[in-house]
Amino acid sequence: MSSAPTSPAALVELTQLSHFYGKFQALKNVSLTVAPGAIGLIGQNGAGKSTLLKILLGLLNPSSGRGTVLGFDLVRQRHELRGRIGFMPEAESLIPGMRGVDLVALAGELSGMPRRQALRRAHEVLSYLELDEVRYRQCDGYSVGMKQRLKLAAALVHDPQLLLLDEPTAGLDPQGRDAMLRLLHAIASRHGKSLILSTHLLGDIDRVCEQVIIVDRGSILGCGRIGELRQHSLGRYRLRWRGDDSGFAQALTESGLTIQTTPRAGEVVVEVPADWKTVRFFEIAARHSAILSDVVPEEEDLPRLYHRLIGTDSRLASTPATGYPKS
Amino acid sequence: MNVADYPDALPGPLAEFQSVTKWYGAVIGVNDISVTLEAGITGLLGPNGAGKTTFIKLLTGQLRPSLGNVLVCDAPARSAAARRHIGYCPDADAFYEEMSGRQFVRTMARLHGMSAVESRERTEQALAEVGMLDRADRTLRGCSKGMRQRIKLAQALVHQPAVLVVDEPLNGIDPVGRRELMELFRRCAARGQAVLVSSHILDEMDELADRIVFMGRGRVLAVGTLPDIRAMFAGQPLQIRIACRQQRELATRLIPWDQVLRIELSGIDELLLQVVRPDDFFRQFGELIQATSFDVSRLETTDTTTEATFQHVMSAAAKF
Amino acid sequence: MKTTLSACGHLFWLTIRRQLCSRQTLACVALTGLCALIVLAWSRQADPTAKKLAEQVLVPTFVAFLMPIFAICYGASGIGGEREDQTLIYLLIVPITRPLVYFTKALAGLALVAGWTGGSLFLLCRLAGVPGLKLFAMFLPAALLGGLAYASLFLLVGAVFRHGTIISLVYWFFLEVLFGNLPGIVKRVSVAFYVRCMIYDSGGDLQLGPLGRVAREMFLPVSGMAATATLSAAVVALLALGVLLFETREYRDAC
Amino acid sequence: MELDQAGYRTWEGQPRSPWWGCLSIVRVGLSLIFRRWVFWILIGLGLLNFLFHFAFIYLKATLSVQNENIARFLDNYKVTGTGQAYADFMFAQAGICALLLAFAGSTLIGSDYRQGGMVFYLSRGIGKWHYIVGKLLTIAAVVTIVTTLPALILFIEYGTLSNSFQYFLDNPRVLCGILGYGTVLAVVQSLLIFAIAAWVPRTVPLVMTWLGLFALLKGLADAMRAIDGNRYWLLLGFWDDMNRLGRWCFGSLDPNRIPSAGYCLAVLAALCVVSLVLIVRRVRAVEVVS
Repeated sequence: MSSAPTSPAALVELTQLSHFYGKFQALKNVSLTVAPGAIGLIGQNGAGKSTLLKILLGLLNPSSGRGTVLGFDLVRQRHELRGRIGFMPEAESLIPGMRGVDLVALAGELSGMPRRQALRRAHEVLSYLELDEVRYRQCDGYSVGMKQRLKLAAALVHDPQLLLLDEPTAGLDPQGRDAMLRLLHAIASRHGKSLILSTHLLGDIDRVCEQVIIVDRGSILGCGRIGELRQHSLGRYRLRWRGDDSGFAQALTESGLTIQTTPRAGEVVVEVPADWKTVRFFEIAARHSAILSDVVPEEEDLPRLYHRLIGTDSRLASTPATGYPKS
Repeated sequence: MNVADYPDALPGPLAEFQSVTKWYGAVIGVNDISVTLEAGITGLLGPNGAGKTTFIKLLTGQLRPSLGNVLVCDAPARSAAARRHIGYCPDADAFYEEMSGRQFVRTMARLHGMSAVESRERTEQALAEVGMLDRADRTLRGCSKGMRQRIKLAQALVHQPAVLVVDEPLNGIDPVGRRELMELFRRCAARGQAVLVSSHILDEMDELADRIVFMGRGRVLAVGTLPDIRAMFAGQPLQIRIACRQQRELATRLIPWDQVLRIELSGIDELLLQVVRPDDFFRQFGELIQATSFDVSRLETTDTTTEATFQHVMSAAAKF
Repeated sequence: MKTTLSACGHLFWLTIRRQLCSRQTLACVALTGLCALIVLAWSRQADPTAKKLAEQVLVPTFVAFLMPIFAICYGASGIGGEREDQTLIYLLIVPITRPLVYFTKALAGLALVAGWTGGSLFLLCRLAGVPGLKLFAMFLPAALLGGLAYASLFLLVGAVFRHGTIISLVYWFFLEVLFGNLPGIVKRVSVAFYVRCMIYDSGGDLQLGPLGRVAREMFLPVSGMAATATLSAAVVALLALGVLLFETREYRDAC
Repeated sequence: MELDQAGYRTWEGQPRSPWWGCLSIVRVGLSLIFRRWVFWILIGLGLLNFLFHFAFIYLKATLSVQNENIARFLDNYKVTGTGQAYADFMFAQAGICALLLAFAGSTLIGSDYRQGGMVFYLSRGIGKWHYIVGKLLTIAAVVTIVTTLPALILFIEYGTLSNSFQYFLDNPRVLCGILGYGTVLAVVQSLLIFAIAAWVPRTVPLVMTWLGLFALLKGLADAMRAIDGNRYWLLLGFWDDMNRLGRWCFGSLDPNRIPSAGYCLAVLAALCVVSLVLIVRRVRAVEVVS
């Protein structure tokens, strides 16, 4: 019964899945099919992301509905499934007092590796994640970045086919974050692992994932390749220039373009008609002795896509206007 | 309350580091830093271990400087008087868990010495400010991370401090919440408060901060607005990405230019350039396009972001 | 000045309220309840006398067990608990000077310990009937002073060491229970010794003392006055030391 | 040649049964305890007691060759080699062990609930039963190491030094007693400390509950018995129940004395069942929340 289908076409397949915490419905009849690859999972706080992750991991029984991950049934084959999944939780899930390498080896053993193999793999994974120097230190003394990588190491040690990552870059500094994302990208693209990456930083998903699942209030708002969900070519350009400050912007308006100013000086976003040629920007600039340094067509980036699907204005309209009364 | 409660009425900088050095035993935390904080948003950047945490702890009076002085509104940072003017939103996700958000903020108000009536009023104001008025009655134990962050912020705002210090405020907050909080910081800055934000997420800093303090290896490496700091690296080669349908023709035109250090063909119709003296280059490039009417669909300087500046600062600092 | 006072006052009540609403209180209630059951059962026996009550119940369960437990509960968690929960930071950023923070928290802790010790002693004595009420006045000063001395010691330990509660417990087992019962003068470093001296001194006419001939001969007590003075001095000195250390200490882990 | 020897490599082995994971949990738990100095104070105390006995047995064996009186003198110090002596030794060790567990409980189990260790364990390829069994085995191993193992070593030492193997043949009941008492201690204490630590994970309340359970309940049992001399009240003292059951295993419990071994067994078994229910409920609750 434990044999998995040889090549599951879908990584995750959920049908009519719901989950209740008491009366609160965290997931509402979710049906979902996701192909293998790097998948981003985004949504507001409390949208049901962690519940979904926990169900995919087999930690939580769905209240109704069924699903398979990697071809294994979520409920009946949860142990086999969990041995093939690596989970990197958001919370600090370390055992204080243990050395880094022992902890990773323990994670491997708990996933069914023999002790010596686990220890060997632990060293290998730790050096892959550039933790060689600290692997014999106690894990409670690690810095935030090291702890994050240690958690990833513990999730990777048994060479899982699918990695579930909950906020892997939270609390990392820019270099650490960059390194983490490069790593995840390499794991996904070069080693053919699937990953599901839940994060609030849309930039992370942009760099690592090619698919995205957007969750809101327990329902799936969008699911698919980022490129397909995205609306291309909004007919807008972002311009940056050096030199003359206002004249150029004014000249743009005079050529019949609509301008949205941005918070930065020397930068505007203009809306252009369909048959617009970029050469004309340079012509106008030359006339006003402005030097164009950036002419960037605006695509729907992930934040915009997200805000469109969630239904909030991308420029924020929802801040309550109540502040301190100024009297 | 009146506007005079707000710090723009105060003369001079709101907080000041006067050649401060701090060491723990033999380990040095920060080394001889002198910085002033003024009204507006100041971003505090630096890699882990750069001394940011020590900086913040010195400012909030949890540590005593080994050398030098830290002044907040002209009082030493460790004095009770200084703490009246400082609001601190710590990094650690810890609360009096059994309280509700409202109780917690009110408790902090009371601990700041307010009367019961006053603390109730200010609590409501602070909760409104962070957008938690209607959700503040749940116990903190059951709150999501985002709600907890907001309560933590409300706690820092409740006594209307002149200096607001927020450590990693946007961790665990969803994109919509991020925008709301950034808007909140801007409002504070507009009121004349000095807001010190430490964050790892550089693109947010880019949008948010008026001024940036770069730290590295226990020292302040650079202070100023992003364009200022960027200008310090004007001599650095710039990365430029050009998308043009006539990729090869454009490349052959560009090769002889002496501003162009390197050209790389990437993708179907993309060029990656490394240029020096960017002003010259862009002027010449503009003329070239007008003359040849190549169809350039994108011209983008890829390293003017904070992230790239950060890399520059860090590599520059490593050279000494 | 006024605002500082009101802030301190709130901190005092906050500490008391939070300590009282913690799990430790539940445990204290449970243990006190168990002791009360013991006393109840004891008082039903054929021939209950005050001497027997003191020797069989009050000294072994109350003085040796319950009183230090109260002190550890509310003493070590005064500053130590806040450090463990990482909430100490909130007390360090409000405009109350550090010595005052420690002092206020210590006062609250001491008040709690005194309340629990006095209250539970009264309850136990009340339940024991006539012999108990005779013993109450005899035990009260010793129990209160002992509880306060323990509490101020554990407050200090909690403020200084990272694992303050564990160290307090280890101290209790080894110094108090082990050394405190060794024959000879080693036990003069333990609080329990002075507490017992005070009890034996005030209970003179009951001929209280250690059980067993050897223990009695090797007990080498000090006078009740000396014991009272030592304990009071210890409370004051430990509090002062705590204030001093808290003022100068820099918490790197907790903040 | 490619660089596939460097960087990330795959692992293609068959995962073993999750029950192997229990052994890993045991090994890691033991290493956690034996690495901290606080525990070594207590372990050292137990070790001292053991070495004391060890040396006495050795002295007795060597000196009694010269002088019969010395052997009789040493027998005053309970190194008689009878079941009674081992039971006393194990009783003392069990007391130290209980103290050790009071502190170790929050390291071994409590911290899993407070610092996210549960998520670490449960998100691997093991289920909650593997986790529970692993942790229980860990505590049982600690108990065995502190009580049963030293007693066994003393038993073997005594037998080996007594010049003939007749000692082993004469005293099969002692061996059975050591193992039996050890098992009782291991089973009851592991279940009990797990249940308490799971619900009261912090050190101080944990120690209070644990000590209160043994010390105060015994006091209550004595006080209740003093009312009307009904000896069944003594069953309330769990610590003594374990002791009585242990002595029964050694064959030195007076069968006519109330309470008998059967009653003790029943009480302890009930206690274990209650603990187990508490443990399972708690672990399930964490699964849902974390």
